[in-house]
Amino acid sequence: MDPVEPGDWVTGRPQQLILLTGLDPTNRPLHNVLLAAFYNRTPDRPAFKVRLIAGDADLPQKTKKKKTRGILRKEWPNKYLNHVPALVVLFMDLDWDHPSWSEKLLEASSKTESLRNSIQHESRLLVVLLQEKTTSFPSEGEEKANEFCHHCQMSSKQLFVVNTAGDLSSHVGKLELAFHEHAQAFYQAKIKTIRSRSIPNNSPELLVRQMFKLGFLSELRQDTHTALRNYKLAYDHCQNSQNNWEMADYFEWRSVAGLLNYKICELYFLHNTPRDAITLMNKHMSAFFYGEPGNYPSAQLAGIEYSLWKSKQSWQFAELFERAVVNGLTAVAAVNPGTFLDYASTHFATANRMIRELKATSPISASYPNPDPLASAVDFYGQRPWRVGPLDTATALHLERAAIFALQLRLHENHDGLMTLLSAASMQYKKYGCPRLHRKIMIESGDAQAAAGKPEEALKLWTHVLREGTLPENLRLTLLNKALWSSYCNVLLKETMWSVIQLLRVEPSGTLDPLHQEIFMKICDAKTPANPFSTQLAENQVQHISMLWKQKLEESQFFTVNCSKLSTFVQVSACFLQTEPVSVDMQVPLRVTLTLQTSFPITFSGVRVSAYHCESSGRRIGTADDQATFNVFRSNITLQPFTPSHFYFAIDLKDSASILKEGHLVTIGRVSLEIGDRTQKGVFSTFEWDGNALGRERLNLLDLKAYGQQLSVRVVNMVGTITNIGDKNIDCLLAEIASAKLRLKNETNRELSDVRIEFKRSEQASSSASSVLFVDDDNELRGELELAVASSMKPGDEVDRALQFSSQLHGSVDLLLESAFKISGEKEVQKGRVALTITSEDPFIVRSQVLTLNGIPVTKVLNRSTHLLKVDLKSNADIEITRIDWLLADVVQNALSIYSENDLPSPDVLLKGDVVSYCTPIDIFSQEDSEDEKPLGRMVVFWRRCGSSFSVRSTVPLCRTVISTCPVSINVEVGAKIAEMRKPLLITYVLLNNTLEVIEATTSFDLTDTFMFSGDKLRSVRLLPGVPLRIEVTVMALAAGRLSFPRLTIRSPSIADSILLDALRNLPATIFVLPLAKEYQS
Amino acid sequence: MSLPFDLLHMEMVRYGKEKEAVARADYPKEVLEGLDKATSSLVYKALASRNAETNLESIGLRTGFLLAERLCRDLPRISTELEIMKFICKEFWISVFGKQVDNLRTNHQGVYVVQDNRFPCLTSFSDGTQYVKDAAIYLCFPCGVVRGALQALGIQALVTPTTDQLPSVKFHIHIKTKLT
Amino acid sequence: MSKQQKPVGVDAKKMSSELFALTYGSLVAEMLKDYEDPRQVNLQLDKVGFNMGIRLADDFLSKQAGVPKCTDCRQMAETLSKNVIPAYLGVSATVNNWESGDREFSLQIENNPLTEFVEVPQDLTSLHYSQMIAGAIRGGLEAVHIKVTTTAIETPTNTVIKVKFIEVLKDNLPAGED
Amino acid sequence: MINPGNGALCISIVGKENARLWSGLSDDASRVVCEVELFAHVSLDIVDERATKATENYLGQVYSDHLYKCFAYVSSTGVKFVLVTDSKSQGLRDSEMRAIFKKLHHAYCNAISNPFYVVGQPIKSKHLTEAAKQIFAQ
Repeated sequence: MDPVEPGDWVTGRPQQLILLTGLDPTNRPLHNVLLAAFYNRTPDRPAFKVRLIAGDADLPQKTKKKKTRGILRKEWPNKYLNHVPALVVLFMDLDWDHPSWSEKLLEASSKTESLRNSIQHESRLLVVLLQEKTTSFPSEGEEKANEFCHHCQMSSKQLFVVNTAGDLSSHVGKLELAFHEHAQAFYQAKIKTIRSRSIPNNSPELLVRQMFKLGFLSELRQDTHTALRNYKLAYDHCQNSQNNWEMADYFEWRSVAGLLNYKICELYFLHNTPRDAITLMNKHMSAFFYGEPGNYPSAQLAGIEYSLWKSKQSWQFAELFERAVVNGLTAVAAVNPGTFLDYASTHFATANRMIRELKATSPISASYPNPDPLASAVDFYGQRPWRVGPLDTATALHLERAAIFALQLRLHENHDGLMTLLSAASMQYKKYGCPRLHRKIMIESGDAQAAAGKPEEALKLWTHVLREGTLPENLRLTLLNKALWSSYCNVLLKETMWSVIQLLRVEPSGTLDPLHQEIFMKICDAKTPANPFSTQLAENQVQHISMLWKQKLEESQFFTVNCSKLSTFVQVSACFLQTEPVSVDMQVPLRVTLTLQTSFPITFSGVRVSAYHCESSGRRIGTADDQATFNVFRSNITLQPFTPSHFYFAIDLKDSASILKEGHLVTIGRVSLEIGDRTQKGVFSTFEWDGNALGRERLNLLDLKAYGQQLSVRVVNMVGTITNIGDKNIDCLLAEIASAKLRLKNETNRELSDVRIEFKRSEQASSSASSVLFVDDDNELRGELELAVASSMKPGDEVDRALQFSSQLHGSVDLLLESAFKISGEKEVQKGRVALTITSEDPFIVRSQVLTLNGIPVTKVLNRSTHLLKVDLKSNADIEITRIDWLLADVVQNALSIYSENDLPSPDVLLKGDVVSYCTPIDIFSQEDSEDEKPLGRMVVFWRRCGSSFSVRSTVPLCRTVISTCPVSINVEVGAKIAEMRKPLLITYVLLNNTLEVIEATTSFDLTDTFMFSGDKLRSVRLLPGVPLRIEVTVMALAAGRLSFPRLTIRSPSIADSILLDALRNLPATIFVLPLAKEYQS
Repeated sequence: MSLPFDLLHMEMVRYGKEKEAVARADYPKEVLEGLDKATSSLVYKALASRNAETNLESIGLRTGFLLAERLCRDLPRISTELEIMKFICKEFWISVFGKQVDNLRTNHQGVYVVQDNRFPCLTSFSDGTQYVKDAAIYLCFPCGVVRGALQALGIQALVTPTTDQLPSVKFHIHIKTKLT
Repeated sequence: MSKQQKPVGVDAKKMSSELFALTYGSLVAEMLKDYEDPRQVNLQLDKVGFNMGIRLADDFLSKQAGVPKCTDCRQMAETLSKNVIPAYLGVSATVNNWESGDREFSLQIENNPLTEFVEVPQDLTSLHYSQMIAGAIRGGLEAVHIKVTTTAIETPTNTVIKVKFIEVLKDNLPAGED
Repeated sequence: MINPGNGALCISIVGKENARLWSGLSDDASRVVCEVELFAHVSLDIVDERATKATENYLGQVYSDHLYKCFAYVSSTGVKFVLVTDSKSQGLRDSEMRAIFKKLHHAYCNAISNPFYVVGQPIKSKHLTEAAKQIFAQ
């Protein structure tokens, strides 16, 4: 009935059997050592199994086997493993020069003789002589050996001589190799004889048997490849003969096929070709797992037998597989030992089911038959105990019937067996990271437990799987129904509810099973629900169960279902309605959204929201999980199908202001719906959703609506802050004292005291912010600021405060002012931020240039000569200029400075866009005569905005100019203060040679008719370095008014005309001549 | 991008802005029941927090997600982060913005900078720095699109645009998590 | 980046129409999130369409100089179905259901690209998904001083735009959206 | 149950984080709904293992037992498509399978493009139902 155990022999590799005799370990230490050497086998040495026997008596005798039909004798492999030796080795202590040599010879021959006679199965006989001394002449040994062999009628190949004086282990090694050779020969011979046996009309049984024997002997020959080949042949024979099997023999054939398959797979793994093993196993399954179970001894029994066999097959393979893995094979999720354990358990479960059915359908009243038809031992694999030995049909039939009874009586569902298989499988799946497969096993385990009559266990498993979620829908529902069934039938109130509220969930389009609704409603108002499963139960069971329910519901029941990981009849989400941090004295509003996911309205006795307070890390503060810091509750709510209803609550932090610290989080930890009345008798059920569930409800991966997901808010001690609702962007002129009108509002809901505004350079985001200076209360400019704003402000109060500052940098600057204040009645100072942007521009644009004395702009000025400096200021706003100072460079001497060092007589008022010009004559005097640009210095402008009292001192740079060298500088002196008409006027031209060489030059006058002239018109002069040369001429103006000044020209071979021309340009262009003075003489 | 699309985009921006304006008005009154002044002002803020930017970005997010799914349907498998970024810069960019990006740089620590010197969504503005501020909102939708595409390919990323000279844009992609 | 201009397996033309359809879809979805009431969404879509229409009209007139000035509704319908809609929607439309003396007609848009992927759920039957097109037509016509009312109705097979002629506007300026 | 045609029994689409997106069953599967679904479900274990090393979206046959075979396809966006066929039907060639999955992926894209679909939630779409119907009919 149960699948056949192959026997111990299959475990472990087959080893060659060698019998030793003639050794006496107890009295002869030498022998003992020798024996020990043989006994301790190491893998590197030939695969022997050595056994010591006393003498021929212990040699196995041929046994007469009864002639019965069958494929493989169970005992056959043992025959070669434990009984029939490949070799029998006789040990003798015999030196060549033994004093009584001839007696010894006789003794030896008799021993060998008797052994030879009692040896069956052509086992080989070997003799080993143990000698103490070596002979000096090998030839002598030769001789003696021959003599010995001759006496004992054996070939010299069978004789070995070991010198016990020498190194024993090396001898043993040699011996073993020799033994091995002989043993191989022995098995080879066996194989030959077996192969040579002719098989009458190729009966498959015999063929298979032969192939198996060949295979096994090859294994003994340590020739696993040949073995594999033979086993395969045998297996193929089984498979091919499949169709001609007689039903009575199915079991036997399958047993053999199974055994062969096992051996083959084992060898595949041994040869490290696991793929072949797995393919073969799959082939094996498809070849042998889908046949007809047959109907012997009876249809049901055959079926059960078959499933058990399949299960066994898979399990055995799993064993091999796992062994291979232990030896270093790597398996994968798709194929691993678990896969086959899984199969095994499936078939095993089927068998259990069949047994259950069999027991249910045809219960046996008869007592166990006697004599036991299953008692007798069987010779063959898969042989039926009741078919051992030749029987006449009548007895056979009778026995058979008895056997069927016996079997059925013996049969029982083996739940433990199934559970072991399942747990083994699940461990494997865990190991290879297959969560879903693992879940599958858990479901099956659940079924097994249920079958074993342990509904609680089953439920545990099922509910666990269901919690994992992501099960295919139909599967999920079936599982839920199972859970409902099992919890209902076992009157488990909470579990029933657990299953039913999930089953209640339907699509808006879907249809609700009225049954589930009925159970739910009934339980809610503590009435016994009619048994939904009455069809599947016997009448008395139905009554019994509903009776139990009645009892249960009579006393009041409290239970809580945690719905967090389930998709149930209500969809719950919750969130705080704000993102900002909150202060301990505030109420935090939150919203709970409940959507009924079933098609009938439900009224709950209340919805409760529990919030916890956690450290900033999110770790809960406080001990017990159910100790919520805040609880808000609303009673009697009714939900309509599939319509979200929002409930708004406010958590008042004041309630536990004492424990809330800065930085804590307040987190919505649980929403629970209640049905029933805690105080009344009856059923009071609570359905809970914990934090993650509440957040998780949003399944739209692409939803950005951040605030909707806020499950916790951060607590800060800050109670609102102070904001500036006045000027935020101010334009000003560079360096002026501008003022910003701040209007500070108390946005907090508390009375504030000691409100100040501070500016700290260290706090600033923009580096340029430090370029702003502030006017403090004592009119001092300061880099940092601290301003008292108000001694106290009530909530909503507004205070104006002008902030005077001056920006030293043009462009716009962002300032971060800090507001500091105390909440009245509290020590520590609160801080807030007030942002301010300042954009400043220059008060005026400066343009400056150099002119000749005649007022002609020049790009380059002549060294050692006088010019005019002209500065234009174009104002950018309405300003007054109160004073200017010249700060001229040292190349310039300020010929005369007009209003130096004191204010303008009256300030120059400029409207936006006006231009004012200031001039001053300058003498250029540069030591080095380089042609590069020189700065002319700076100008200081004192100005103020019209109407403002603060005046600002701005320093502006003046232009740069090229100073060209001037070899000859020419100046003129006019003899009289006033030039009068028709009065002689002495004009002296002073020429100064600025170089170090003598300059030859000619001077000339171009005469004009406006002047009468006396002096040298044309004259050549020699200018000595540094010595001024005066050329005097006297002229008399013939007309009055502004006449062009008498012009001197000068030429010199050593100086370019252009330079001299420049020099001459400095002479006045015109001269004013008064008319005749007659009139006022008279 | 085609004219109708540009117009649609403009309209989305318009819609977003208008919505933001009215968002404050239409929050449920019962929220304020039994709340003190300070609190209700916070709620008010919270409910208004759905501003035009979020609105546009989430439109883009969905669009990008779907486009990416469609696009890589017809392309060989894309798995590594780099492959994904390449995909975004080539096939994806071309099919959404009608051109390849002009430059892709990375610090090999999950930060990528995608540069587009002539970004289609900005061509309606005159070049230069003058309108940079006004243009910002026209980058919310594209950001969403890129982010959506990344999300479709299993990358949670922060996408922020910077532009200092229209119509060129730099998208800074800061990869947060590669979900599996 | 690589030289290759067209990446493998990407049909730019198809994509751009998909881009439009998907973006529009996302916009509608967003609007539904903003307003629970589909009718509100219809209004918004119509507005979007109207504004687009005004601009598209300019574009159309600037490009299609050849199109004759519309003198009656039939001509207008003709232009819409044969020129305008193909130009901007990529599919043609057929005109039918003339009513109330040629003052009302319907434009049947076969395989409207906007609705390619759309499966409107039962509870949103009052939503006119393609109302943007209707709005655009209204806006476009208003730009050329023709006042009409339009609604878009989804049938299982196609999209129908019902157009009702109101009047010819006197003032020269196209009326902006209020 | 020897099945003509491709013996396709069940198609299921699973999104990121194993969200169940869509699944369809052929009429042949009606008697074994749960078994087939369960098989499709457990096959995902192997799909996950394969997908990590995959160089192509189509993963071929990933899993089989004595009743069913499972073929799988993973989009670059991490959406898993599995197709369960009954193990005795003469299987399809990979080329045909590839075609089938392309078709499915296409249908899937259209389905999620529906503006009224909320990304990440189970899909209801005529595109997919039709595609599946055709596949089952083959």
